[in-house]
Amino acid sequence: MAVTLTDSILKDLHLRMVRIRRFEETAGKMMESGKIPGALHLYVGEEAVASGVMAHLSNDDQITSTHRGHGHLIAKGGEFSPMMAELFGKATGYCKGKGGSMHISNMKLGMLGANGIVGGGPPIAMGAAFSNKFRKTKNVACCFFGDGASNEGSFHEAANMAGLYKLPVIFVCENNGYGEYTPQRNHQAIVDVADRAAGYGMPGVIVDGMDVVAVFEAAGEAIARARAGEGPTLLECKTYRFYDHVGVRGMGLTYRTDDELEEWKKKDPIDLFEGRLKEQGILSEAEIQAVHAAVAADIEKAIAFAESSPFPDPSAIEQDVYA
Amino acid sequence: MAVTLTDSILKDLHLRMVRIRRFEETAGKMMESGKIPGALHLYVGEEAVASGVMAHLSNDDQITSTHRGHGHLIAKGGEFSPMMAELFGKATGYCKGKGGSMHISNMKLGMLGANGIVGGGPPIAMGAAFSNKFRKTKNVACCFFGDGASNEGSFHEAANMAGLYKLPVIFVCENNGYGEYTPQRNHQAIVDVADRAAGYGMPGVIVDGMDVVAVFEAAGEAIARARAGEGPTLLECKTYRFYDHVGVRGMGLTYRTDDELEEWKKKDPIDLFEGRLKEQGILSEAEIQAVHAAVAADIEKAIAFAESSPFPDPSAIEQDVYA
Amino acid sequence: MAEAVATKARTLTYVAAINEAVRTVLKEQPNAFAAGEDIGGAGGVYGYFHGLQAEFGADRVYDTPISEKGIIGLGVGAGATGCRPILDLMFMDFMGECMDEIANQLAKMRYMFGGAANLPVTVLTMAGAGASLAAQHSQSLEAWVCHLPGVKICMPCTPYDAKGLIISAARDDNPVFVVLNKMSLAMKGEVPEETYAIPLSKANIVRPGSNYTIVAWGRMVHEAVAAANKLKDLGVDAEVIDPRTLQPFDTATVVQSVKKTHRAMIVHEAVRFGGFGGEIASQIQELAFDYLDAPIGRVGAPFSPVPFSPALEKHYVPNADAIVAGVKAQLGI
Amino acid sequence: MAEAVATKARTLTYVAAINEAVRTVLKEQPNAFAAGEDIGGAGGVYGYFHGLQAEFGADRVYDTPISEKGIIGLGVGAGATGCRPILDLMFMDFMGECMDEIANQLAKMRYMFGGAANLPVTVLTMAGAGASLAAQHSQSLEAWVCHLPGVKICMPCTPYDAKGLIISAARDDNPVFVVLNKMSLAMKGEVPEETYAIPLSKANIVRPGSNYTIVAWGRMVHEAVAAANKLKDLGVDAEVIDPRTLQPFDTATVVQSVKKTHRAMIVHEAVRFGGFGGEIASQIQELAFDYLDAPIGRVGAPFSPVPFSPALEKHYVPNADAIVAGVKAQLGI
Ligand SMILES: Cc1ncc(C[n+]2csc(CCOP(=O)(O)OP(=O)(O)O)c2C)c(N)n1
Ligand SMILES: Cc1ncc(C[n+]2csc(CCOP(=O)(O)OP(=O)(O)O)c2C)c(N)n1
Ligand SMILES: [Mg+2]
Ligand SMILES: [Mg+2]
Repeated sequence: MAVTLTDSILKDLHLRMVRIRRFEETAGKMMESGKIPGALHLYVGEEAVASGVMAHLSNDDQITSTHRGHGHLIAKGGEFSPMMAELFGKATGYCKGKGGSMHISNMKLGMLGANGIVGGGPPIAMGAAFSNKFRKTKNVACCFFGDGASNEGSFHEAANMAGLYKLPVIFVCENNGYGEYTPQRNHQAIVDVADRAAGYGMPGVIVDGMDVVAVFEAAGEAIARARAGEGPTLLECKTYRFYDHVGVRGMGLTYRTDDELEEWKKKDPIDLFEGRLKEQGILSEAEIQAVHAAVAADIEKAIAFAESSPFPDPSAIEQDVYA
Repeated sequence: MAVTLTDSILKDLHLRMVRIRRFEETAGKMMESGKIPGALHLYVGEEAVASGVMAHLSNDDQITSTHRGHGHLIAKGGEFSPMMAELFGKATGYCKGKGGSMHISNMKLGMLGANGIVGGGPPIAMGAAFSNKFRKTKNVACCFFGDGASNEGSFHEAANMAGLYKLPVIFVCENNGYGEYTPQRNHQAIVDVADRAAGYGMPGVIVDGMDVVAVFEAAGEAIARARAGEGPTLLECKTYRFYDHVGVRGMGLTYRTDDELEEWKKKDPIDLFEGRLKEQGILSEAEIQAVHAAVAADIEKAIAFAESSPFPDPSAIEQDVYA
Repeated sequence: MAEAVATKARTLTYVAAINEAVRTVLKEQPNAFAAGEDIGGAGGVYGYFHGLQAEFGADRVYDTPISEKGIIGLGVGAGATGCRPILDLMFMDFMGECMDEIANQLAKMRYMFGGAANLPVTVLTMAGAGASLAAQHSQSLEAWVCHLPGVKICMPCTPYDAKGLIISAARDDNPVFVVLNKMSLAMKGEVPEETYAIPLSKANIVRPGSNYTIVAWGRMVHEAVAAANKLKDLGVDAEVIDPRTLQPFDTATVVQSVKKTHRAMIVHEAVRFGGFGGEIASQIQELAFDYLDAPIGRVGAPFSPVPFSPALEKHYVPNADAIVAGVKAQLGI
Repeated sequence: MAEAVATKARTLTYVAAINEAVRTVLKEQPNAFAAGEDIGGAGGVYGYFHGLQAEFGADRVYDTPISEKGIIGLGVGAGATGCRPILDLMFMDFMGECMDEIANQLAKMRYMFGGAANLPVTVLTMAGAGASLAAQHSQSLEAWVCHLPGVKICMPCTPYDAKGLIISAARDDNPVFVVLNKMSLAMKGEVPEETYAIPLSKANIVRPGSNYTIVAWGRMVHEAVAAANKLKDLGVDAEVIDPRTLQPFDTATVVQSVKKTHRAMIVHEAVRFGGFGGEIASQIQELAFDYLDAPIGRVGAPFSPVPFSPALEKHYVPNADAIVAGVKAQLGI
């Protein structure tokens, strides 16, 4: 199952990551300037995971996401304007302003929602995979979840059922070493979440989550297995978040050291990948800058769109509760 | 950690098993004759597990049990009279008739209850073990649960926390191959529940659950580890229930074959162990019969006690809700 | 959605009616499937899925692991992506194991997504005390569900209602709880052979009456009718209303009745304190205040878990006598 | 258990009062410990455990994994065996993850065991909307808990009440839920330095009044007082009663008030339909029927999940204006 890494794939991976990074940096600023209410969990630092996985998926493949969900939606094809509008709480947002950051979603893109409940995603992804198998499609569902979420009972039940029914689902663990402010060693006695895979009769694979190509390749294999009817995989991506658990600067807690952060920043998935693209002559520095500029321009438009969009009318409150 | 298998230990193991078997056979008859209301889940066939584990425990060590809990309570020192009275729904029962078979318990014996919720026990046992460590006792908690229960999220969360805090708890999986009428292959993609241990950073041990000495030895090691502060163990005992999931004759379902049942009956833990005791000259056939007779006499007394005991007064309904 | 005329009625048990309803749904909806613990090979612990796996195949009727979060989650994920899951939760008490999937996912997904998701998920579950199954297998927890925007809930009390309400539930594009009563499983009643749907919005006036209104649901409907028959001699001609569906609740029918009768009693098997009866009583006094000749009474279970012993349980569960006593106390007769 | 006289009162925030209460309990009860997600190193996501791990050590204040079933189960097992756990459930919405441990184990163990087990377990959790945290982090689910025999529940609305109620909860030998409001965290108020306990059984008459009764709890108490002040001009002199504890509920104080005022409104932040307000309204009309001059009103949230957008949320959460409007509608003024 060796997908050839064509230039267009590599450029696509790059674009997905840049789109996430730029959107998140901007969202952080918008939050700090008071434009975005509520809680904002930024994906910066983890872009390679969403991008490497999503490059294999079509709109008919589903994903479930987490509280840290913008990156997943962007990588799945989410457009900036309705996303930014949603974060602003505007009527033009993907969820008409009813969901916000923690529930951002788009059913047409197969994005079954960010989720405010840690561990909320796995059972839903398992159910979507069940549906794919039941409806005899070749689609897969990918379930993103954190190291912290791997301690929720919901993950266990979903993984067991996925293994039992050999469902086309990939459990993508974004192990960034922390659940909120609690380091992994204080929330589980294991180092590799992938060690749990054997207990569900599925392969557990560990990959460098800062290396988008590594993620792309490992995800490709797992997804091909799933599409071929061979069942689920637990894919653990070792990664790191560059901003705080919530917001940008967080609560000023000392749960991790500056040194640790700096070490991980040296592995910035975008910097590393851009270095490689240049080295291999796939993109020049100027071309890379052009990508960034184009994305930045898109984001400007999205901000303008969100700013100028109306807030939902109070009459919307009791709408959309029932079909 | 080699405990010497003295004659008195062997006789003790035998007595525990016989007490369980006789009590359960009688309870089954009482149910069939309409004396015991509600649902009765018999432990017959699995006696070696409770007996082998409990022989290591004092009243200050705790256990949590399952819906199939009489065997655990008997092995933990439960007396027949208040047990039978409880099953009859009498005021003299261990729970004053409020719990019945599915909630039979005795706090003084460290028996924290049968549990009507599959997977109800593991978090409670983990909590009791936490308490032992917090209160700096050397006590352990043993958590009995089925193969079916190992698919509940509660097991996962409890096991993870036990591994994390290195709690003195043994997760004793009574793998009898079925959750109700569903064979293990239809409820999980693994053969050995012990495969889940690695995911919690604890050892997983598999033992022949029909061999009381094997259970005794394996449990002894795990318990010694726990008492020494080295943390939890997942101990999987391969066993089988001789009667139906609920009641004696069950619903006449064909979810398992007579052949399978007969094969397992050849491994009857009491027959096997009695053969061995005789072979080794520890108990003669006459002595064994005397044990059975004494236990049978005890049970007769318990039935008389239960029969002659009063039902609780309706005024008891709203008592015992709050301390 | 009008109720069918019962041209080909036969007598069926409640269990058989449930079974027929699920069979009907599996036949008429190719994307419907059933999933739950022991419902496939065994046909369910109380047999209401009997024969369905054999008839429709193991890819329409699934045995699941003992994983209630997984079961409801399966329904959410499959329901949002084109399937019409029928989930079995066995005992209503097990909602505790999956309240997150019920309350935070199933009930809210559509709303959180701005209306973009449909969740055509039916959940069957059994409530009720009376079988000596003790505190964890006997609860009536409809109050938890009624308070939850995004789901509907109905509680069929006869074989006829069971078939008609399950079919409606399964055709509805929203999550619907169908709460069955375990003491009614052997109950017999007329059930048309035809497919029919009972609307999830209309109360059923089970027994018309002129000067008293009893609102009761689930198994309590029968106790209420028995109470009404006993009350006749005391000059109380009670109208018994079964709301059938608690959410949406047919307030109009109840209020109209009370405006006629001037006195009312709400009866449920659930614990009285904090039960759904409070909502109904509250609505009635709000909407028919000037018509009331006496305070609205409520009959429900005492404030304790369900006791195991039959000697206690029989006094715990409300019955016709308790209703009669309640009415007498309320009216001072 | 009488309330202490506030001799050494200082001004504290609600967060600081919670913190002081937990500190007090950890000092006075050697077998008490605190456990919850991120409460140790980080002091809790809203800081009310700040400094406690440093002060008492990591063997008194525990960070747990993200495992709500595990956390409550830990409390059940430890509570039944000699410890006095103080558990943090962070957001009340997460009850969904552990309703089994709450409803089927914690609440029922004592009863099922015939009274042989004590469960001195305190659960702190945050409810309330208003912070744009959307549908899964904003709920007020006290109705689930009130309907559950075996647990107590209180909802402190000031720093003073927070300290006194938490101390009572932790001294109680029963499971007690202390439901905090996330919008009140920065609220300031007088709090005595001394240890004091507010009994878990007495309502607090927050504002005396003569011709109208408003029963409100949690953050709504403040909205009710604001409403009462506005209503003054309309000739409505409202008595505002904060039950403080919902289970046990101080019916006597409420009924006595209504017998004096003849009119009442129940206000809660939770969804109105199926909320605990129904229980109170129902009790009042039952016990003070002949004293009522108007139907008892209820103000609560609309029947939908909590929307994210501030533009919607501000109309979703009941406030003083909504209470005034409700009163005016009810009285036709
Ligand atoms: C059921 C539940 N418990 C707790 C929380 C609070 N919470 C939000 S994010 C988070 C940490 C999640 O950690 P992890 O799964 O590793 O994801 P990460 O934030 O690291 O991406 C916690 C505890 C929640 N939202 N839901
Ligand atoms: C939460 C919950 N789900 C389902 C049930 C119904 N139930 C009772 S026993 C049982 C099977 C348990 O299987 P296992 O754990 O293997 O124990 P065994 O009966 O084989 O001893 C089931 C599904 C229950 N009591 N609780
Ligand atoms: Mg993490
Ligand atoms: Mg089993």
